[in-house]
Amino acid sequence: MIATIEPELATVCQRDTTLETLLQQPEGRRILSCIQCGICAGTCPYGEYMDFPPRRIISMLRRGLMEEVFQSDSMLRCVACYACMTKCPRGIRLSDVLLPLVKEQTLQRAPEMPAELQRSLQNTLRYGNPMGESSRKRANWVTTSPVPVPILAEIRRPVDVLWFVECYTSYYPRGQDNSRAVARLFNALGIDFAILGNEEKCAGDCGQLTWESGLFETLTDYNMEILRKYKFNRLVTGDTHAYNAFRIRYPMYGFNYELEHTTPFLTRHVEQLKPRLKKPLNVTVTYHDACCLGRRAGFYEEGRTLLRAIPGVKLVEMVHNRMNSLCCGGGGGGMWLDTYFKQKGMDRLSERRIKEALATGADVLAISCPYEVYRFEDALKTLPHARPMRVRDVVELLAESLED
Amino acid sequence: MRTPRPDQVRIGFYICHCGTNIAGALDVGEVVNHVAGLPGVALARDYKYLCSDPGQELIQHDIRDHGLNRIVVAACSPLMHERTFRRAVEEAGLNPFYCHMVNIREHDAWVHTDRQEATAKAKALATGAVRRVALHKPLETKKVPIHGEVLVVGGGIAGIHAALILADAGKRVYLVEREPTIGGHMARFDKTFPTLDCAACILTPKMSAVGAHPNITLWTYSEVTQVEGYVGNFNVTVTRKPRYVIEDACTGCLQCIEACIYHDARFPDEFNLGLGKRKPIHLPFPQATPPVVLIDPGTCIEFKTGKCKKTCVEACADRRAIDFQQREETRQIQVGTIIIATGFQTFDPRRIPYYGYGVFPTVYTALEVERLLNAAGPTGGEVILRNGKPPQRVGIVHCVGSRDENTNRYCSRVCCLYSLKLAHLIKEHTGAEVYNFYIDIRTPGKGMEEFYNRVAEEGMHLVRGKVADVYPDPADPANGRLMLQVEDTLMGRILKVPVDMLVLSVGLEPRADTQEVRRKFNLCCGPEGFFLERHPKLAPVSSYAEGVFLAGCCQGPKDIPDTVAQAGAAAAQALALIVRGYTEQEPNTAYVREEDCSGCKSCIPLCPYTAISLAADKQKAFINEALCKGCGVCVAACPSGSIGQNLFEDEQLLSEVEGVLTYA
Amino acid sequence: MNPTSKPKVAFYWCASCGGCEEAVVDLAEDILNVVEAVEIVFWPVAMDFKKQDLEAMPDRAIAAALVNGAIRTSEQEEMVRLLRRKSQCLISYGACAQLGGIPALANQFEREEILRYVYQEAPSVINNSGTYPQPATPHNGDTVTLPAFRNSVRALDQVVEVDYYIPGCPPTPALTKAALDALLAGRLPPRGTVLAPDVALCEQCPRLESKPKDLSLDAFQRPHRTALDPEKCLLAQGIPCMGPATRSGCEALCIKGNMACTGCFGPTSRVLDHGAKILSCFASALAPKEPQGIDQALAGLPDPVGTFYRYSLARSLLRRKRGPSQTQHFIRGNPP
Amino acid sequence: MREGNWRPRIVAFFCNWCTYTAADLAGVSRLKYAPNARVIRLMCSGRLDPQLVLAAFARGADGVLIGGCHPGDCHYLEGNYKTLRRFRLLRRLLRDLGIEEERLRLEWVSAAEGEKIRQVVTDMVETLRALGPLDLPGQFRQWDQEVETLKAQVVEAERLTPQPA
Repeated sequence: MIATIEPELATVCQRDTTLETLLQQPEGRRILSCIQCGICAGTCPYGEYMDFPPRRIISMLRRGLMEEVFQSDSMLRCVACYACMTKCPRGIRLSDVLLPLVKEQTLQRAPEMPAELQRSLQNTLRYGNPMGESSRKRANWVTTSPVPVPILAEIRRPVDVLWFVECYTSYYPRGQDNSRAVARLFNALGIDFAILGNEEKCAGDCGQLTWESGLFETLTDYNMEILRKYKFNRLVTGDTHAYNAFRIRYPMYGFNYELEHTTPFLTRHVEQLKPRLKKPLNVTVTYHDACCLGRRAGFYEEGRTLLRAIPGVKLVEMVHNRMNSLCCGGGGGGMWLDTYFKQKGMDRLSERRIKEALATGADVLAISCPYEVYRFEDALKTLPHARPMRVRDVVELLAESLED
Repeated sequence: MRTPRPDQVRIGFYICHCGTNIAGALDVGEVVNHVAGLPGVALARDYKYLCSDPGQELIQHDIRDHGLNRIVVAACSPLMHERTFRRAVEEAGLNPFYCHMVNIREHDAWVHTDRQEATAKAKALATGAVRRVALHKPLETKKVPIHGEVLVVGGGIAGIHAALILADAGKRVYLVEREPTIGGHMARFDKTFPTLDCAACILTPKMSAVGAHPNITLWTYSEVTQVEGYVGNFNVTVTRKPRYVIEDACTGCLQCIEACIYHDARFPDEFNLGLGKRKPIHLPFPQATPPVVLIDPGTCIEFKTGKCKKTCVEACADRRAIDFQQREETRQIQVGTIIIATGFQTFDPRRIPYYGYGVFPTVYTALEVERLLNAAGPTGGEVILRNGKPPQRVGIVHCVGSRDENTNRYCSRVCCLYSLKLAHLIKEHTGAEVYNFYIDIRTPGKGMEEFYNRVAEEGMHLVRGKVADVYPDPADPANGRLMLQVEDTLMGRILKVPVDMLVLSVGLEPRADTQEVRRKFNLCCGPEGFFLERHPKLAPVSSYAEGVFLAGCCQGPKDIPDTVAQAGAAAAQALALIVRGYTEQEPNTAYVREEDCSGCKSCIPLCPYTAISLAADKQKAFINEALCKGCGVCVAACPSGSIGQNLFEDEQLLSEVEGVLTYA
Repeated sequence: MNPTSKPKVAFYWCASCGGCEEAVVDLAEDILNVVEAVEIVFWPVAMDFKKQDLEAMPDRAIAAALVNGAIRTSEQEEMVRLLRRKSQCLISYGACAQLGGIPALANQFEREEILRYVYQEAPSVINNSGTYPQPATPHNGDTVTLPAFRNSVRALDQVVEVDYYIPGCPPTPALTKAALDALLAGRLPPRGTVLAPDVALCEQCPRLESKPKDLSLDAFQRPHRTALDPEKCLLAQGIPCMGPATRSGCEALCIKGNMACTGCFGPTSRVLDHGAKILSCFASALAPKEPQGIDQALAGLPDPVGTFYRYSLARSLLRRKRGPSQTQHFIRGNPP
Repeated sequence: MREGNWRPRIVAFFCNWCTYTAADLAGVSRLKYAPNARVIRLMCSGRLDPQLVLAAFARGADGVLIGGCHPGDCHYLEGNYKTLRRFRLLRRLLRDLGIEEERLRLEWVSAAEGEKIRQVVTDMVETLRALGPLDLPGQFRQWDQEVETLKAQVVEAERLTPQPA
């Protein structure tokens, strides 16, 4: 079963499409037009570790040999980076449609699921976050915010912006840095905003991609019900995966709010922000394009625009940037598969990326997806490097430069 | 025009880099230095692109500024740019035939790998040219008037289109077609890719237009048997085979067919490739043009026994169109230009025995399937196998007789697309599962890739791999089901695919009589056997015979849009010649030096054009310049050295020989 | 001899049969006119002159020297060089001097082969001691020398510069007289001219009319095996007649004798290689189109070199047969 | 000729319509072959006067290659047959004059046979390499040496002898 697709592509595939019915769908017809060029396998960061990269999956699908594909754990190596889908000359929506369906079947048949992933999915089901933290502590970070962060359940009035904070930015200390920065920026811009607080649960993007359809349905139903309780003009989130979920799948469940990610949102307000960015940072920064924000949603320049607005920031580029950016390896459940990847002898994508970042000679690696802080900071710990490098979300850098 | 004495010869030598084509393969500067030191050379230069406007202007300025009176250009083949440089030289006030070209690209730079050797060869060739050009004489180009009529050979879509364009331009066109009707292969097709419009719907209006056009003389069931003459003045003999029906008297009412003593059609029908039946008197197909029936003497009782009741004659009544006494006739025409549109033949798949064509009744050629699909075909458009059943699973094998060293090396270009088209049509007609087995899918051309996409999305099975074995399905041998064995090369798996019908996508081949036609019209054939164009890019519809143009698949496999485009181009080229009214001929004619001639008559029988005669009063040989084609046979044979040939004088050739040998 | 005011003339004879000398004599009464008009200062075949007489003359003292015969020996070379030096005008007289002539057919053989044959192998020779002519032989304490026998037979102009050529084997009296008259009258064409019409023989041939305009030959015939029609063009009868390629001026004497032209007048001025030209003409006129038929038709020409270069081998483009390299030894032979 | 490194020299007479065009095609197809042939373009192989063949040998060619249209394909109807007949006789003549028959080669090459140009030229170069140099100019010099020696002696003697008055 599959969720949804971008509104403009809603006809491509049905919510209840399965692999059996896929080829009768419009998207299935695209799959039939596959010319087996192999660009998907070639561009896949883990393509060389896959028995069945997308090209072969399509080939097996067309010959009715999918059972062999399900028997392989090949699909677990997909980090949902959207590279194959973005480059496919036939426009086949691999990461949106086909691959999740294959993942679902693969996991259903897997004799055992990697423990780390299983735990995260269980946690998400039980606590609404993959860390297994108490849902009652979700809004605890608010007390550490230098500016007030209103909670909808408390203020009981409509707001302009509903800020969907998401798990990592609620619970993890470095994620909370991100949240505090966003709060400061919203405050500085005079945005009328509020959060869901403890009522919020994981949006479920990665769950959907690693395919636990029941889990995803549960989360969607829950979040949609909460959202319906309140009045707001738009939903803004700093989590690219939540953004992805709301953008691509939630519309099928009735989500029709205006949606924005903090990076483009702040970019919209950059002129208003600029006079407030007084503190020069005097650093060289390189920017990592997050898969869900860049390749999947096309926001390449927004993060860079914000960085350029900060005094004393010099922007340099990595070899792979924008559409060609390298994935940090955290998508599609990759966040909880590091041990598994290591067991399989696969190199860590975050380390591959950090090498490129270090090669630029930058002081700061700027990111715009909360997953990346952990992945890249960990990679910096394991990779020897002469110059120190910090990993900072764009919003953190903006807040740092903000006059008090 | 200046005609300097030999001692005043001032040669300008120019060597072209041709970008890196020449300069990359040999040392241009070294050649310049060498030639600069040769006697008579006043100036030697190299230039990046001599054929460019600045390159030509450079030569023109040098002619004026340095008083050059001979030009040698070392560049590409003279067949490519000789005219360019002659014209440039002429514009600078010099006789164009004081210019000579040295071929150091096609004959040197492009074919040798050793830079030093290539440079040495260029020096040698340049030396030959410098020696030769010193002895050149001023000459004038000969203008020959052109007849305004055009002969179009072949009445397929190419010939039809070319004929209509020329006729619409007000020119008299003779369209000669071997079959009893025009239409060619296209008339047999059901639908055309990529638009899937019905072939008959777009073809038959053009066929009728040909039949009705006042400027077109249409001779079907006829063949060109002899061609004499040359551009502007071809004398053509056309032989008209007897159809035993008087063309002008037949109204196409078809009552004779109805009345034929054979109650049922029982003879294999050529137009339907033997899949249907016809009577001895028949019309190839309903829209045949001209709509004139014909009698097949091989099956007609009257011809076999002389004792038929001739019910057909009765039915024809006072129209009296049937004439059992009709004989072959010949027609003589004079035309100025000729368009060859003789088309192709499909590959005979019997040559690849492992596909079982002619062995298993469920194996068909693509052309046969076209007829099965066609509503006017033998099955009324139902895809029904010879066993009377519709197929549920169909395999289409691409590249049968193409891209194969054992048959034809070349790609037939249209098979991918017509295979996809047939796959679509078969599925549409029967709902069968259709498998396409391909080597590569090649779909160039406007709308073609989109068509491929469309058919792929319809759920055609596309298997990359060439069917290697065809045998009766062991599980179901009784129903004629065949097993296809093939490697799916993208998966690295051997597949065994059972099918009820196997369609062979046969390639396009030169017609069996291509060599005969080539000789008749003085054409050349390429290595694959199709007629050779003068230049693949710059003269794609010109043949090697002046005034003869090529259209359609006789020049190489192509689809209908390209065929029509090429036919249009051939018509335009023919028209350009006619409208100009004359052709210019190389002034390379031979001439007799009367005072030297002994009147020995040795030369007279050697001339293939009877250009040489004996002037009765003087007892000296005389060459009619208008008839001379410049082959030089008589020059070489004249025992007393009394015949000269412009541009190829003995002393010029001898100097060239000496020149090319002075440097090794 | 007292010097006179009459122009001095010399005759000399190299490798030739003597026919040319005969031709001079054949001038009959006209010879008297010549003798009247000139002073003959050197004519070894007819009068007693010595080489020293010639050497004693001042350079260019002789108005005209007529040399016949090809050049085969060092002595002939030496003599013609001397004549060249002493003469204002050196005239090549006859086919041998002009083209190498019949003697030049020896150029098909190596010198060694010739000597071996002549001194050893010829059926009529008995030479048990294996004696060969030697350039220098000790004799009674002295040395006796012989002229060196050259490797090649040469035309006169391959050794010294020639001013005019009188062609023929031998030249006709008419041509000879006309040449001498012109010489005496000082009416000479440009140097290097052949003093005969520059048109092929067919023009003078009495049988030209009978030559068909569509000649096509199925075969060549050997003349001695054919009954020849005395009226019809010989080529049309399949006889290899060199007439079409050969300079006229002979009055078609051979043809009148029902004999094909063998080419003694040499080619016209426009032709570089007599043999190649007639070869081209003959081959072009054949009827067959495939190699086998062509070879069959050409079987009637068993000796192309002897036929096409009967007189002109020395002057041909290839000059002689290219033989094995052991000839080196003889080429280095000492001059006398 | 580069010193100590003899390379066969071929003069190639190609007809304009078939063989010359084939050589162009070989170029366009970037086929690689031996660089020894120097092509002289004729309108028809039938223009080839045997004198030119002999002249080529006499001026230093090691081989002569004649290229014409296939039998029946002559642009001028039958020019190539005339070439064939002359060729058959010329080969015999050359043989009799001590020149190996293989040094004169006739090939029918149609405009489409670029590959054949490559084969023929390369093969002919190999044949000529096996035969070794013909070098007629050198041969002529060698033959004339006997005359030249005497000439030099005569000139020397004349220089020493005072001219008679």
